[in-house]
Amino acid sequence: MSEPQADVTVVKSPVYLKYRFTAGSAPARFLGRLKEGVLTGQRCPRCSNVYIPARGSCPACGVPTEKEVVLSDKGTVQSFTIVSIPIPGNPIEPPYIVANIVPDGANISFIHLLSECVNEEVHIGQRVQALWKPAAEWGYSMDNIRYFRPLDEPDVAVDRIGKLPVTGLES
Amino acid sequence: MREIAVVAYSQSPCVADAGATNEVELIMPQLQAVYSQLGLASAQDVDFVCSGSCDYLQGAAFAFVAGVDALGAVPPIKESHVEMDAAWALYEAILKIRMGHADSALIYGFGKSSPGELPIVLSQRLDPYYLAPLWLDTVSLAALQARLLLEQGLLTEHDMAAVVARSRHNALANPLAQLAGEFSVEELLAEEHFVAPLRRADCSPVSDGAAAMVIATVEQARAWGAPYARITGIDHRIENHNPCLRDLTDSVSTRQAAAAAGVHRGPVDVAEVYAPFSHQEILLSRALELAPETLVNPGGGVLAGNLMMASGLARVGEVFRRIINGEAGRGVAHATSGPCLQHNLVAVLEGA
Amino acid sequence: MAELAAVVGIGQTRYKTRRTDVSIAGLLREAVDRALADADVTFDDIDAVIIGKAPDMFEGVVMPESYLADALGAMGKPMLRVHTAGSVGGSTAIVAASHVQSGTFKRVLTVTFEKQSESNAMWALSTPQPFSVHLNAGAGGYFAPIIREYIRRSGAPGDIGIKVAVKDRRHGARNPLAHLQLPDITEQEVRDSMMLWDPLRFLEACPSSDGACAMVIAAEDSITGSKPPAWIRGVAMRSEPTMYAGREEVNPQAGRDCAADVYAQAGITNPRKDLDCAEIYVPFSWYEPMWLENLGFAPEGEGWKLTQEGATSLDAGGDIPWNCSGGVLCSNPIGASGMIRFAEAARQVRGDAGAHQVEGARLAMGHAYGGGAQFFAMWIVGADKG
Amino acid sequence: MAAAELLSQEFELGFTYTRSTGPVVGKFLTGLRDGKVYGVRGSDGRVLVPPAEYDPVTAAPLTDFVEVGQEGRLLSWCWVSEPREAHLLQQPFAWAMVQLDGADVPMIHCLEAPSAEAVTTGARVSISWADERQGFITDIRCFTLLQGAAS
Repeated sequence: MSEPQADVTVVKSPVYLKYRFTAGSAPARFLGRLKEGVLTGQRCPRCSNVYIPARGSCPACGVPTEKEVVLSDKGTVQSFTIVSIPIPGNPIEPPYIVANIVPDGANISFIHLLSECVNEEVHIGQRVQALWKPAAEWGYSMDNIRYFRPLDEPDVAVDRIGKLPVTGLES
Repeated sequence: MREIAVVAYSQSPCVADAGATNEVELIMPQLQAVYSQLGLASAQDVDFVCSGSCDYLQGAAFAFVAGVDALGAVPPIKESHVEMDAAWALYEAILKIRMGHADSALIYGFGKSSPGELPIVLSQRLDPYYLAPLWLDTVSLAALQARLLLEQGLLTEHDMAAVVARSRHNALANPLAQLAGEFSVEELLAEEHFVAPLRRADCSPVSDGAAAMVIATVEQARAWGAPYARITGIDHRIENHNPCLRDLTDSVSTRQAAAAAGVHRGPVDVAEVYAPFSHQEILLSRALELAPETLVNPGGGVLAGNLMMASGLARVGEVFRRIINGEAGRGVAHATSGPCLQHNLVAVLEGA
Repeated sequence: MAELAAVVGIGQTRYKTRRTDVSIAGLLREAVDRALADADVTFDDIDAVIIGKAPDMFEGVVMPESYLADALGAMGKPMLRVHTAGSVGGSTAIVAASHVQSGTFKRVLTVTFEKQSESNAMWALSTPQPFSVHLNAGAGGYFAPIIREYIRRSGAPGDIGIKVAVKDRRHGARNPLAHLQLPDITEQEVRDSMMLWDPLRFLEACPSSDGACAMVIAAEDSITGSKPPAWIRGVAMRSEPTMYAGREEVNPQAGRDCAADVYAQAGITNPRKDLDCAEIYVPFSWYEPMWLENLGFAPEGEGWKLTQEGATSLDAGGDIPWNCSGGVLCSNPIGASGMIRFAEAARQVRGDAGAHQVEGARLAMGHAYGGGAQFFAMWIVGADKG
Repeated sequence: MAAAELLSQEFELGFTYTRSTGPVVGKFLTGLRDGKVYGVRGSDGRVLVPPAEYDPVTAAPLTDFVEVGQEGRLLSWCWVSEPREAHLLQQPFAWAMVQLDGADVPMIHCLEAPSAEAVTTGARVSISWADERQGFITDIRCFTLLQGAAS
């Protein structure tokens, strides 16, 4: 006779569901251009703001956005954090910088990695540019941009962040 | 209590796969449609917004958050969400109007079920210890119910096929339907069983889409000048979760909700019944005590297209349409939720 | 026009990392049974049940209110499931209240929960999806840059977050239900804890908890129980999109508008002066000074001064104690966290908050927010009908 | 503007959840592991299998456990001619509502049978235990038909 086993109090219950996800038409267009190494946004017909990545609507106005706008891969740091814990499923080693970056020509930031910099010297208003992976590795992913890195350009005043044209500081 | 009316309604076509259309892209056309029925510019022109959706349909947490991007919620709006069919969002909005915190409300529901295997996704709605780990799908559960009805002599497979034939026929006049056509009962009965005793045609299809509605106080409805239908009663009740602990040959909660909503206070010209399976339309019509002359699911019902999370709201919308078109004076809308008709909502609509 | 309603029963579980002694239903029942007993009612006295929780992926039960109907005594009654992201605990309370305030029901039960230990919070909040265009560095990764911008514009000293972390944990030590029990925590300990998302340290972030919170809300003519009712003096919700051009993320307009709405209902013109205490959703330390400004307790840019001078500390005898229960920084069963704020505000004005009672509290605020700080729910409860 | 490509990809949403059972579900699952089936007596005297944690009528907590039989009667069934990938049995099978001897309500599980024609309502069935039992509902592998014993 084996030892009497303890009562069951905890069970492992696998709940795995399979899905086939299809990107919406606006995100699909964005990703399609990203695969060509081009960052694009969409302009709201009502408020004229440019959104990246486009979701198909201007969230502020609630109207469809259809006009595609090519953006620069240069941008400005709107804010950032230095992260000391790994991202699940991402090989990057801590500490690394996650920044809210507004690309020139857009009016909204997205989150991406910032590297090739002294962590302590990163600051709001800093100019940065995308470092792309080799074109052969491009897919339908923001990972085509390995990370952003500092640009040797003057800082952007806080009240101008998110308002630069696609030509950046030169205009 | 304040008198509340449905003033605008729109529903997308029911499609098997909306493909490259995300939540926002599904919702926005329906919102634009109800705005245009009333001459509104955006959700800013109503006092409250409430939506219904389910994260698990497409497998993404917070799917409803993306829905807010369709609203134009700048400046911020009064907004809420139920993880239920949007018929319950309608219920929440009615309470908000009754308490005087709103005179009008926008309600919408959306579902993109095509990315997953819906009957299996919904198996995980069963209790997590005894039934969910068996992956008891919703079609099989309904089939167990159908056999109980059949073997107790409460209906026949012929009756079920007649429901399907009428749905397919009615859907011919419904441009939003997914399944329509002329079929004889004999043709339908000649089909093989899918999950016996159910045939595929006994089961509603899986559809992607969205629906939107605007309700308001009768005073506001008159101010907008659009035709409206008064909601003269609404109630919903839930039953035991475990289907084995319920009488599956009846729907007690539908009876309770119908009585409380005042269904029997007058003749019912039209009834929109949320019956995802043919036998359930018969069962629910009995629970609602519908008279033989009541027109049931004149647009084909959900057997012709089932927008999970929006079909309940759509039933209310369909009754509204019939009333403002002058086809009916008084109608009943029914919505269901949970395994095998666990939870049922009944609304009564009447002409202005 | 709204009918008068009051909280007449409150029940909470003990909050813990793992409640392995109960099922999901058992966890809810612990809070529900206590709320019913507190109100001196049984399920027979309840007209409707309103339940809320955050994403279903936490427990992997799709729309779990279906399964929970039996445990919540909802058979033959209306039952509604609310989900508004992190603010859900607050919005569930508001939706529950509307069942009574609309004149539709006399007495309702409301409950919110999360059993986060069934899965993993990091996973459940950001389940994988193909073609996602955003880098996902967790909730801290989302909120830390916003906090950094707050610090930049307010010029707040770097230790304000540390002070909040210590203050709320000391408060929590007065609350036997609180998850984290850290009565001896020091500023140095917080400073020395690991920097997770600069400027947020480990001890400046909320834990992940199992727990449930329930309330019984009744109409004026259906008050029960031996404790004083907490009269609901105002309710408000606001939503705005996660991202839009020019969005004020540090001081969201939805929060400001929501507060203005709820204050107007309760006749509050100066929240710091008119309110006796507040339970505010602060999952990361720096959100105390940020919300002090957003909610009008301090002028813009000066919220941190209230924290610094101890105005929000019960231990320091502050004039407007915030989160006397220990707040979200001590206990965070996500779906319930907002309702705990609402319930703790009610406990204060009922004079029933035990060791974390603010003496003589008559008017208190409960607050919850969610998503990208875009969904807000607030209520004001009072010892008086108003 | 170029027409958008259809970007479509499969993914799995899944987690192995850690479920604490509480005393009632735990009693039942412990019983299964030990080859026994427990029900619980409800407020109206009915024996409920599997045991409900809370009374289906009064919502009171239930604790009066009763061991029931491992054979029972088929109250309803349906025939799955094409099992879904998630189903436990990959050969055509029936879902069955079975009222075990000593129980007053049925329970649902799979029924293994050679064909739909072999299954009739009222048939006697028996639990077929899994080879390895761990305290999970799938410790009951399925039900099987008892020969020539329709009741």
